[in-house]
Amino acid sequence: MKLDKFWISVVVVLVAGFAFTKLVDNEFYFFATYVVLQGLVMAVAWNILGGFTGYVNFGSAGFFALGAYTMVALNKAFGLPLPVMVLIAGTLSGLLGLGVGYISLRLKGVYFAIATLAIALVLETVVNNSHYLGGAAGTYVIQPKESFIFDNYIELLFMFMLLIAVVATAVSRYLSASRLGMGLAAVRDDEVAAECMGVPTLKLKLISTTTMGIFMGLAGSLFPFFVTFVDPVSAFSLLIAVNSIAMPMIGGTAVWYGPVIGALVLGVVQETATVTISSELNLLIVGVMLVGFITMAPRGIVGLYEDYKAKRKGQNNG
Amino acid sequence: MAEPVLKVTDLTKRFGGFVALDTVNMELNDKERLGLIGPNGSGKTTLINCISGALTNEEGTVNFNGEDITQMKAHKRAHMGISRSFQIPKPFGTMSIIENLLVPMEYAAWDRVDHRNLREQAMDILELVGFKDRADENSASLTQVDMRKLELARALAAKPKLLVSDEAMAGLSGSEVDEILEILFALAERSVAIIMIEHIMRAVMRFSERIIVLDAGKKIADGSPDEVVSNPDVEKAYLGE
Amino acid sequence: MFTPELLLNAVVAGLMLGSFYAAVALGLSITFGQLDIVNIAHPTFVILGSFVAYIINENFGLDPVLIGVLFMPIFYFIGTTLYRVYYASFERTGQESLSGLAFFFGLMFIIEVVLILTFGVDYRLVEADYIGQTLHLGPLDFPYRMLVPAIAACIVTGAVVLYMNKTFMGKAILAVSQDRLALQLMGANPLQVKRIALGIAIATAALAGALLIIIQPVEPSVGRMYIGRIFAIVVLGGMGSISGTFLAAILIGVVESIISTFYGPSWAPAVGFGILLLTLAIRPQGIFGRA
Amino acid sequence: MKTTRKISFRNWMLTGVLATGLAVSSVFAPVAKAADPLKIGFSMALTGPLAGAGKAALIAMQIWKDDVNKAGGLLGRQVEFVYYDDATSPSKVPGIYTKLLNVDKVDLVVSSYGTNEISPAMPIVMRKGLVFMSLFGLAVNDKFNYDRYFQIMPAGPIPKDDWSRGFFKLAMEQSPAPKTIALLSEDADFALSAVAGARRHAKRIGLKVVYDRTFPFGSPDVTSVMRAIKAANADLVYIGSYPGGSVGLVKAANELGLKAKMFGGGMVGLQFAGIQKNLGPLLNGIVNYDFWVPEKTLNFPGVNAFLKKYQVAAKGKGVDPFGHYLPPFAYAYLQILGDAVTAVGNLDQKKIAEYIHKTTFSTVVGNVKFAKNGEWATTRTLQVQFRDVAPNDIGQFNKPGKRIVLYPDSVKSGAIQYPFRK
Repeated sequence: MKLDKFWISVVVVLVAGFAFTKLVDNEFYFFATYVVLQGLVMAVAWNILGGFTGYVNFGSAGFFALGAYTMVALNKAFGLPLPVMVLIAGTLSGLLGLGVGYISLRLKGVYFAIATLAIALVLETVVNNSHYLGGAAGTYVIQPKESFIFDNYIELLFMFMLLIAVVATAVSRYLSASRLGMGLAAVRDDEVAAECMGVPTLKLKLISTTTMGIFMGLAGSLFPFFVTFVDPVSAFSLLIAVNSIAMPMIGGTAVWYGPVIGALVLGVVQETATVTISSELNLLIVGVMLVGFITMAPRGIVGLYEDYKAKRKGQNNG
Repeated sequence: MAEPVLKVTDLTKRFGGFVALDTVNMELNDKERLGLIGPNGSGKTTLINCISGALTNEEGTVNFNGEDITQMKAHKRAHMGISRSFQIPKPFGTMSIIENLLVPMEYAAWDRVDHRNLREQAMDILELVGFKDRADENSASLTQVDMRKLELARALAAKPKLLVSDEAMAGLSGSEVDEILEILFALAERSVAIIMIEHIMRAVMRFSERIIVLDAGKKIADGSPDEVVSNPDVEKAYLGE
Repeated sequence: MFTPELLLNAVVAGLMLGSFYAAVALGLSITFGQLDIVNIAHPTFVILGSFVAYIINENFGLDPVLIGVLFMPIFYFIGTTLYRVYYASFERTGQESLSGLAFFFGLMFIIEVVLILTFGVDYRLVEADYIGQTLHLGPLDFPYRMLVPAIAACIVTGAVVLYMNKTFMGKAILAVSQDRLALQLMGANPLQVKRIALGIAIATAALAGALLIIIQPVEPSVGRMYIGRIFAIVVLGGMGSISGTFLAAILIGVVESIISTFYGPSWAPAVGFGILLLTLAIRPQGIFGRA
Repeated sequence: MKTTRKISFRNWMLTGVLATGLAVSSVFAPVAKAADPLKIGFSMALTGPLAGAGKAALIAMQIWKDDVNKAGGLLGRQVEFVYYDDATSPSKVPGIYTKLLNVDKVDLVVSSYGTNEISPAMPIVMRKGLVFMSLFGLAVNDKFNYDRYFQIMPAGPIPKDDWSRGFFKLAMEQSPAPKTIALLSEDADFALSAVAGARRHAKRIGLKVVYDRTFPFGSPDVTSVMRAIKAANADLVYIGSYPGGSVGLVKAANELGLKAKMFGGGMVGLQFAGIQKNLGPLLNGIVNYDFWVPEKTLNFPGVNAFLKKYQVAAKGKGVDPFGHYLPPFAYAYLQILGDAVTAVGNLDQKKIAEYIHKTTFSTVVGNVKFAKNGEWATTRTLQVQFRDVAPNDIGQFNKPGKRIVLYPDSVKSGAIQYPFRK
């Protein structure tokens, strides 16, 4: 029963997204929604590790950029079809995730967080020094002329990102609602106890980091075609790292729909701010919302809603 | 005579230059209630860490159910039926009490439980420790004694053949000690071999069929409670010379 | 292009740079290493210190180092206040690891953006007579721009080491990280101890910021470049050992300096992080840490 | 772990939130109304690393707008700006230009400031076939070859090479001619391109490159770099750097007593009054690029009037107080667009582009004629040498005599001092 409703929503979202591309030809909406969806994928991916197992990834931008720069390299070297390159980019990021998972064997807590940050910075230095990838100066990526069944390329990118977002959400939901999710939650709460209760902690962490890596790489893979100009500063942007932490924190990290809600709320607010107020205030908004939520509503919007519901239930009963 | 459920042979564990356990040998029979005592730092916790797999030993072997598990990871040992509680309770703090029990049922006891009615089975165990009406309470906000009970309940939910109880009574009041002891006796009746580490001698003496004494990483006594109490080495270890 | 003179100068420059890094990492060593508070916003407080030095220097012409010292009490107060918020929101409820991290992340952004909205993103500089002068000793050059911050950094590091080892409160701060039982036996209130420790940590940022703006021009987001570097230093230094932090800072400074002199500076940051990753993989307790 | 009922409810809630998200974005739906004012749209770096320049450019652009509107507007319509802050982040640019064109329905677009913020707008602008006036993009059109792209920075038809042409011409006129050169570049786009050009010149002339390195953007430790350069003992030292690095390098060069004959080249930052004041006499002798300085030879019609307005408007805005470097060009790129629109008489983009291609414009930055690729037909990248700079006096830089124009000859205001330090 519950499965049905979720999958119905998935189909509804995808059909609505497709209809959107056919009915609306104002490209701006696709740009804005694309950015929100990209944030959503990053947030959901981050949460698969951070929210479910409690390992904080500070280096989200590194995974994102790995996806993006894999695309740059593949496009330049072979010019393969878009879906093939996207899959390769996701795979490579997934492998990086797998490696990061092995790091978690030795490094817990803050050490792990710093190691991920360090990995991102090392990757950035490598890109900065790689002439093939454009180095620090950046490189151009020309969008292909044909855009499949869509009117223009941004609609194609939008639909592709929507698909990735839906898949990421479905995977995240599957992970959290299944036996795996219970194991991941046990790892988050107490890794030693989890292991002694028969939870194969390393295996679960590897699944978690790899899944995270794949989706972050997928989110980044379309980026070069979206901006058409990639440089390390924007691909490794700190805002990407902050957003992928802030969105789950604002939405609620404990459940799969927390980061989805957080990403939609923060993403829409940010996109609105970009075109109405100023972008620097944008950062301030993230900062203030992040600090506000974690000090006053540590379980995020989801937690606020549950508290509210519990309170109302209490009133009704009392 | 039946094969012992647990057999530790010449187990030595070093941390750097420090020898925490020195050629320890021990056996445990099916359904036996064993007390493990010794002064602070004598190696009790290290020994059960080596048995449960939280630590691995480079020298000596650990056999469980006739199988060599020396190199086996902790979660595999849990699958085979070794379960433990922790001295400092480690509940899964974001989960409710009953969810804490479902974790070992879904993992350690995966091959042994009937998956059709996990909740009912968990409720059975909760009833045993007196949590029947509190199944959906959050586990992080329990009192000390309730945490200890949850530790034992969770260890039991793994459907173990061997249960290790690590100082489940430390810091509890007299009546609370009795409550925990009741639970442990009830567990023993469910055909589980139990190793109990405890400082509270009254509890150990009452509970154990046999007692092993460790001192400075060495086994210094192994016998019935009365034998152990009258052993001069034990007296020396506890009281000093 | 290798000459012994160049190597010698590179090492000397690295020593000075490293001493300065120590001043920046000092506060983090206390918060992160000893209090388990992951203050990722520490470099941003350093930048705040730089801007304070800039404003006062611009308007009253005071020496930047003096300004840094004068503002330490105010930063100390900021630090103790910060701890109250931190404790009330996270430590009390046991949420410190994940939420605390995110809290400082957000704080970093808020401070940075407020600085940008107030001062813009232009590079700011301070003026002092010694900036631009150099002390020549034989073949060695000591630009005062580096030498003055290095000496100040050594003094503040030494002062903190003395404080930690010689005073009651200092010993209590060490005990917070190492031995809670000892802390209780000493009869110290852990909350007060931690509050004071965070105060001291943020106070060092006031001085470090002043030193930074002597060395290089500063704009609000410069702090980000220090996040990785100082975390690397603190981890290398063995988490919370002040003298270890100092040695690690010197090591990073010298390595960066030699690499950038002989091999080209564009790889210098990766070398620092490479060392960090290696350390984390092989010896997580740090090169200079306790086993 | 959650009950069935809860999850299913939340699924619907999720769908609702998604739908709301989409609905919220439709709030920006265009409100149809008579397009009375003529709207010019652009994104600008008002925050982020380039905000100092971006904000200064915006002030200059607004001065142009006021001037034009006072004179009756363009095509009889009042000019109105629609602009958004791109935060110096290339990834924001495509969204902004799409919104400008599809939601705000602007009549004309111009670019943001800087190569990285200009490039991402190109595909969108090209798809609509719009004339694109560009503000300080370095060789952006090399990749796109768009015939309606016009770039106001006076780099020249081969931007990357023309950039340093003057520096090398000056060097080779000296006797004895220099033989060796050290190249150093901060690791980011403009600096790398500038040094790449210098490298080609060095090769062409036959100078021996004795040092050729990059250093990370924003690196605090440039002393070690300068020490290595000094040890390389080159006759010429050509540097591509950004403000932070430039300041550090100039200081380090003085501290270590750099002995080169010519020092400078492509150092960004030395054009700004705040940095000039801070460095003071340390600047003396440095030969560096610039675009406009208050020398008599560059006194083009309208430029002084413009700067007067700018200097009033800039007070308290946290931007360069004199506005020599970028603002006149930010004024001029709109001036050219305005002149072309007026001459064509309508907004036909094709005709406007054709007109700009064939016309020599008289602007506040002098006469501007574009080459086929949209760059200036001839380079007017100045090489200026700092002279007689006194300490602690910001006002001196608003007067002639402190930055002597050495190149190009058409606007030359003095002779080189060689070697740069006695």
